[in-house]
Amino acid sequence: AAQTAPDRIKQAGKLVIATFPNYAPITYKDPGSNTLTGFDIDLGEAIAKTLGVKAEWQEIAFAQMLPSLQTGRVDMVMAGMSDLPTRREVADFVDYMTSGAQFYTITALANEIKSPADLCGKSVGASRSTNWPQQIGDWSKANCEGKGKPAITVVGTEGSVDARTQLKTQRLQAAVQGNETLPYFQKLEPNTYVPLGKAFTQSLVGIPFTKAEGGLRDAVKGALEKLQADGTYDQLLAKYGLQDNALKPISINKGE
Amino acid sequence: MTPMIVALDVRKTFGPLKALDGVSLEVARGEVVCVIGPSGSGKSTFLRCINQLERIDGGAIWVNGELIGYRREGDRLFPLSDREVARQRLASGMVFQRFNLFAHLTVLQNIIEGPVTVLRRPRPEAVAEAMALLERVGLADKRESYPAELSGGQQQRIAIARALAMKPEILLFDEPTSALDPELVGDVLAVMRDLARGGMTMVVVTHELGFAREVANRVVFMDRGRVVEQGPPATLLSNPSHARTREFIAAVLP
Amino acid sequence: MTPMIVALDVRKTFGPLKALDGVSLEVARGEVVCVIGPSGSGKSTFLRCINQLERIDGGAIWVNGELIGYRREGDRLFPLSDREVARQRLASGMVFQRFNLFAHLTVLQNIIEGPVTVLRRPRPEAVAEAMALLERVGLADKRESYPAELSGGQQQRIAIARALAMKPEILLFDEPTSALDPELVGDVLAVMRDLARGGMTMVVVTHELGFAREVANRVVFMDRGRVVEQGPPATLLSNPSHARTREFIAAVLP
Amino acid sequence: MSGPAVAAPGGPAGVSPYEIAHLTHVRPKHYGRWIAAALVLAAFAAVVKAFVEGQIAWAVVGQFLTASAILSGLVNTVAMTVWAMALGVALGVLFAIMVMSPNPVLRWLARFYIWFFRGTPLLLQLLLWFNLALVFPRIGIPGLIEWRTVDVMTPFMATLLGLGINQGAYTAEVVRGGILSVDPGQTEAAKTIGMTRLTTLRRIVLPQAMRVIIPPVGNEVISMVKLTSVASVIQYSEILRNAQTIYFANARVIELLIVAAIWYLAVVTVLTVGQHLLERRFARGGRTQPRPEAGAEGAQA
Amino acid sequence: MSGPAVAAPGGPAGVSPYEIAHLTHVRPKHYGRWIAAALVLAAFAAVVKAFVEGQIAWAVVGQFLTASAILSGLVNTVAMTVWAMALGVALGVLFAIMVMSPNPVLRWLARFYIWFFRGTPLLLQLLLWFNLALVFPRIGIPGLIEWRTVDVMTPFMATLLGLGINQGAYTAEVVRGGILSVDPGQTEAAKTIGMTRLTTLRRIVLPQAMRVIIPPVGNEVISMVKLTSVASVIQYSEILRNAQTIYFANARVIELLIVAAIWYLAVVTVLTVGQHLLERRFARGGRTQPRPEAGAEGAQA
Ligand SMILES: Nc1ncnc2c1ncn2[C@@H]1O[C@H](COP(=O)(O)OP(=O)(O)OP(=O)(O)O)[C@@H](O)[C@H]1O
Ligand SMILES: Nc1ncnc2c1ncn2[C@@H]1O[C@H](COP(=O)(O)OP(=O)(O)OP(=O)(O)O)[C@@H](O)[C@H]1O
Ligand SMILES: [Mg+2]
Ligand SMILES: [Mg+2]
Repeated sequence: AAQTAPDRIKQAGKLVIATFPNYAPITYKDPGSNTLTGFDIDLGEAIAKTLGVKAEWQEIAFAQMLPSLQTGRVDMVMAGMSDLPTRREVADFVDYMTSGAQFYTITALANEIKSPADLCGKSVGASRSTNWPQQIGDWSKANCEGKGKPAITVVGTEGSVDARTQLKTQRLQAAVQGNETLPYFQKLEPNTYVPLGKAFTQSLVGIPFTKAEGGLRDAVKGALEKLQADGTYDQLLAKYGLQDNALKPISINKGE
Repeated sequence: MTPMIVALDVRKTFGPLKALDGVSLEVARGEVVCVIGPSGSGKSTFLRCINQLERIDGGAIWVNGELIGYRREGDRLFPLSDREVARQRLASGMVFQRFNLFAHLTVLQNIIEGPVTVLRRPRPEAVAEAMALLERVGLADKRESYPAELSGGQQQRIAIARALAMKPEILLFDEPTSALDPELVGDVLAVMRDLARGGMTMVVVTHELGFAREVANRVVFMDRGRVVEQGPPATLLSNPSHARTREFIAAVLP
Repeated sequence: MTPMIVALDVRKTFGPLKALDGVSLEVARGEVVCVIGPSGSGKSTFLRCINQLERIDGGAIWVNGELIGYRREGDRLFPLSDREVARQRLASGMVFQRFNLFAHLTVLQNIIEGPVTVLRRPRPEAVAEAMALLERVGLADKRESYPAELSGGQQQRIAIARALAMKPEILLFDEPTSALDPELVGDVLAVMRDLARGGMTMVVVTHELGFAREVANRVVFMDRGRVVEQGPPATLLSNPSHARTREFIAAVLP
Repeated sequence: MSGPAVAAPGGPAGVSPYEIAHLTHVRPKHYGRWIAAALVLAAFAAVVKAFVEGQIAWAVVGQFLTASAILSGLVNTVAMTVWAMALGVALGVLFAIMVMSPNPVLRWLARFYIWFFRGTPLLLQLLLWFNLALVFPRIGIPGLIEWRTVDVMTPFMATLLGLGINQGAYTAEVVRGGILSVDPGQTEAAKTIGMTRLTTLRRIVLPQAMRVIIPPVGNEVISMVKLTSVASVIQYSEILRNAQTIYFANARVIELLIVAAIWYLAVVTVLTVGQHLLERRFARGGRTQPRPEAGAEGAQA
Repeated sequence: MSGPAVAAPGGPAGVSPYEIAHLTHVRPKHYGRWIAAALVLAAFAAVVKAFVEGQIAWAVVGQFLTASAILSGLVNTVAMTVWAMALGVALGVLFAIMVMSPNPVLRWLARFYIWFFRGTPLLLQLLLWFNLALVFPRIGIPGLIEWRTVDVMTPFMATLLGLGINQGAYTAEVVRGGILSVDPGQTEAAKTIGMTRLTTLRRIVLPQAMRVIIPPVGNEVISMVKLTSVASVIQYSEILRNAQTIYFANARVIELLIVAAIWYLAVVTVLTVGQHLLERRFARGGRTQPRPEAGAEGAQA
C-alpha cells in the first residue's frame, strides 16, 4: 500500500520530474542521440513504472528546481541534489545515494601535487551552486591553517565544466567534484585528470518533495525500497559505475 | 449671407508674450484678403488660430457661421474634443511657407491621403480627382515623384493641390512664396491668382505686395498682435494712413 | 599686381551632369563681382570650387597666385592632402545662404572658434577682436546668445563676422539674403556694402539686382555651367546682349 | 581699383604658370593604404593561425555544426527573437505614444513601465513570470474559466512575456526619439487635412520616424538574438543552452561555443542585410528638407 | 462679390451669436482621466498586495538588502559599468569615424569589427578572453618582457575587455547615426574656417551629435548595468552573482533576486536622472534650423 501513488498522480497517469542534464553520468544528454541519459533518468523511469504511471521529464536549471516544486510545476526532482538542512526548510528529501567531494588535478601538475596535503596555499575551484566551495574551506581550516600551512584559495566556478577549463589554463591547481562523476570524465578525456586521495566528505543525494506532498514522498520511498529489494537498484548503479555510492537503506531527511 | 470668417477680439498669449492682442476681422464669401506686417506681428499666429493649430485664449472665431474650437453651455465655452476639432478643420485648407508635403509619400499619395483616409472616399475616385488637380497646377507628369525630388515652386503647387483635394471652403496661405527662388515664385502666384478668380475665399499672409495689389479685395496690416489698418489694396499700399504702415511698406518695396 | 582669383576652364561633373562646363574668370584685388543666373546654373558650385568644398575635375584655379587643390609635378597635377587644403582655405572666407552658424556655440564662441582652434591665437586677443567685429556688424549685445535665439538677419551678420575673424583676403557669398525676411535683408546688405567700400575682394552670388547695381564692379551671368556674359552692372542689367540674360532679368525684376 | 580685364575663355594674358590649366589631373594613389591593408591582414592571419593551432578540436566543431539539437535550438532562438521583438515593438510604440500623450495618467503609467522594466534585471523578470504561480496560483476569471498558472506559464510563454515586455521598455525610448525627430510641420500639415492625433501618428509620423528608429532597433534585434540565451534558466531550449547541454556531457566547451557563435554570426548577418534593406525602403522620399546648399532640383537629397 | 464690411474692433453688426465672444473660456475638466487614474492605482495596489501576501519572505529581503556581499557586488557592478562603458564609447567613436572614413582599409576593418562583435554572443567573448591562455599561454614581447596570460587576464580584465569591446561595436552604430544627423552645413562651415576633418569632428560635429547619441547610449548604459551579470560566469563578483551565491546556499531565490532588483532600480534611477541632465546640457543651442512656421525670433526653438 505504501507504494501506491496519491490519486492526483494516478489520475494524471504521469509523474512530472525535474532534471538538469549537466551532471554526467547521473543526468546528461547523450551528445550523439540528444536523449536524456544517466542513473537518475533510469532510476526515475523505474520508480514511475513501479507506481504504475509514466515519467515526464522537465529540464529546469538547478537553481529553479525548488521554486518549480513549490509552484507545482513538477512533482519531484532527480538531479543529483544533495540533501542539505537549508534545503529542508522548503522540502523533504528521500535519500537514495551517497556522494563525496573529491580533489583532483591535471596530469601536467601531477608531479607537483601528489596528495591533498600539497594543496595548501594553492587555488582550488568547485561549482559555486554546490556546497563544495564551503567544504573545501572547512577542509583547509582543518588541514592547512590548522597545521600552520597557508590556506587554500577557494574559487567558486560557474559549474564543474568551468572548473575543468580553469584547471587546463592553470588558473586553478586543483578542483573538486563529486566522486560519482569524476570517473566519467577520466574516461572521456583519458590521461587528463588525476584524483588526489579519497573523497574528503560524505553526503547524501536525495529526491525533494514539497512538505504538502507527504503521500507522494512515502510512495516514492516505498518504490525505491522495492527496487532495492528486486535488484534493479544495484543493476543500475553498476551500469554507470557507481557501486561505491550505494545507499542502503533508503532514508528520509538524513543529510547533513 | 453670413460671412465666411468672423473673428472677434481674438487673443492668444505665449507665456508673457501677447502674440494676438484682440484681433477682429470679417472675411466674406469669395473674398481674397492679404495680411501684411513685420516679422513677429502675429500674422502666422492668426492664420493658425483660424485653422485651430493654436487654441485661442480669448474672443471667438466663426467659420461659415459655426463657432470653432468651443461649445457653448450657458455662459461658458467648453473646448471641443480632438475629433470634433479635426472635423471642423475640414472647412479650411492651409498652405505653409515650407510646403510640409508628406516626405514619405509620392505626389499622388500626398494628394489622395486626405480624401481616402479622412473623408473615406473610394480610392479610384480620389485618384481621378487628384489627377484633375495636378493638371490644374500643371504637374500631372510628376505624380510618381517624391517631394524631395521637386523644386520648391513645384512642391508649393502640390501643397495647394493637396489642400484643394479636401474641397475646403477657405484656403489659408502663410507666406507661400517666401521660401522660393525668385524664378519659381511666378508659377505659384499664377495658381493662386487662378483660384481667386474661381471664387475661392482666401486669406493670404504675404510679402508679395505686387500680388496683393493685383488680386486682393482687401489688405490688412498687422503689428504687435493687432490689426493696425485695413482697406482696398490701392489705398492701403499707396497711401497708408498710419505711420507704422508707411514705414513698413517703404522697407519692403525695393 | 597678380589678380586675386584666376579660374581657367574649370570643369566639375556630378555623375552625368556637367555642373561647370569650362568656367574662366579673373577677379582683381579689391574688386566686387556679383554672379547671377537661373537655378542650377552652377553659381554655388563655382563658389564652392574656389573655396575647395568641391574638388575640380578639369582646369585650374589660382588664389592670390597660388595654385589651389593640386601640386604640379612634371606634366601632372597631384591632389593636395586634407591638411594642405585646410591651410589654403584660410585665404578665403565663405558666407552661406543658410548661415550655418555652429548651433552648439554662442555667438562669441562661433567667432573665436577659428582664430583659437585653427590659427592658435591667444584667447583674450581673439575675444577682443571678436568684440570689435561684433560692434562692426552691430550685434555686440548678442555675444552670449545661441544662434537659434537670433533672427535670420542677425545670424547672417554673425556669419559674416565669423568669416572676417579669420582675416581672409577674399569673401565669397552664396545668396546671403535669400533666406531672410524682406525687412531683415537691409541690415545684411549694409554690412556687405561697408565691406566693399573697405576694399575687400568679394564674389557674391545674389538675386538682389539692386545691390549688384549699386556695389558691384562687374556682374557675371551664368547659365548651364558656363559664363554667358559679363560686364559693368549698368550695361549688363539694363542692356544685356544675350537673349537668355534678358529673359532672366525680366523674370527676376518685378 | 583697377578695372578688371575681362578674361577671354581660353586663357588670360600669357602668365606662364596658368598654362598648366590643361595638364592631367591625377587621382591620388594611396600607397599607405595598401601597406596598412597588408599589415592588418597579416595580423588577422596570425590570430586565425593561433586559434587554428590552439587547443581547439576543429573536427568537433564540424561534427556538431549541424547536430539536430543545435539546429532545433537555432530554430527556437530565431522564433523567440521574432515573437519577442514583435511584442516588444508593439509595446514600445504603444508606450512611446502614451508617454507623449497629453493625458497625465497615461503619461505616468508609461513612465513607470519604462522605469521599472529598464531598471530590473531581465533574469528576475523571467523568473517572476515563470514562477508567477508563487503569487497567483490560478489565473482567469474566478468562477467562470480558470487555469493553473503553471500550465499557462510554459517556458515559451514566460520567455515571450519576459523578453517582450522588457524589450518594450527599451523600444519605447527609441520610438519616442524617432517621433521627436519628425519635422513638426508634418504633423501640422496632417492636422490641416483633418486627421486626428492617432491617424496622424499612424499614417504620417511613424512611417517617417522609421528612418531614425530602424538603426537602434536593429541593434536591439541583434541583442535580442543573443539575449534569448538568458531564457535558458527557465528551460527555454535555445541554441546556446543546447550547446551547453552537449558540452556538459562531452567537455568540448570552446568547440561548442564556436558552433553557437557560427550560427549567431549567420543569423546576425542575415539580420544586418535585412536592416539595410529596410533602411533603404524607409529612406524613400529622403529627408523633409533638402540638404543645405543643394540645388532646388534636389537630385542629391 | 459683395464688398466686405470693415469690422470695427469691438463687435460686428449686432449678429446675436457673436455676443458670446466675451464669455468665459473654460479649461477642460477631464473627469475620465481621474477615473482612469483611480482604476490604474487600484490594479497596481492589487498586484502589490498579491506580491506582499504571496510566498515571498519579505523579512529575508530586508535582511539581505544591506548584506556586505550584496553591497560589494553593487560596487563592482557600478565600477564595471563605468569602465566598460568608457572603453565602449571610446571604441565606438573610433570605429564610427573609421567606418565613415574615405580610407577603404579603415572602413573594412571597422565594418568587420562591428559585424563580428555584434554577431557573437557576449558569453563566448567573455569566455574567449578569460580562457585566452588556451590559445596564447603567454603574452608580451617574446624574450623581452612576458607574462603568463592567466595572470594578466584576471576576471576584472577579461570582463572589461569583453564588455567594452562588445559595447564598442554597438556604440559605433549609434555614433554613426548621430554623426549623420548633424546638418552637413556645419561641416562645410567648419571647413571654410580652415579646420581639418578630425578637428571638425572633434569640435563641431561630435558635440552636436551628442543630442542624438545620448538617448540610445542611455539605453545601453542601463543595459550594461545588467549585462555585467553575464560576467559572473568568469567569476566577476557583481551583485547578481553574489545574490546567487547566497541563494545557492539558502534557496531563497526570489527574495535574493528582489534584493538585486531593488539595487538595480536604484542605480538605474540615478542613471536616468543623469541622462536627463546630460540631455538638457547638450540641448543648449537647440536645433540647427528653427522649427517650421516659428517666428524668426526663435524663442520656441
Ligand atoms: N509656439 C510659440 N511659442 C512661443 N512663441 C510663439 C509661438 N509661435 C509664435 N510665437 C511668437 O509670437 C509672435 C508672433 O509670431 P508669428 O509667427 O505669428 O509672427 P509673424 O507675423 O508670422 O512673423 P513672420 O513674418 O516672422 O512669420 C512672435 O514673437 C513669435 O516669436
Ligand atoms: N553634390 C552634388 N551632387 C549632385 N549634383 C549636384 C551637387 N551639387 C550641385 N549639383 C547639381 O549641379 C547643378 C548646379 O548646381 P548649383 O547649386 O551650383 O546651382 P546654382 O546656380 O547655385 O542654383 P541655385 O540658384 O538653385 O542655388 C544643379 O543641377 C545641381 O542639382
Ligand atoms: Mg509667419
Ligand atoms: Mg546655389
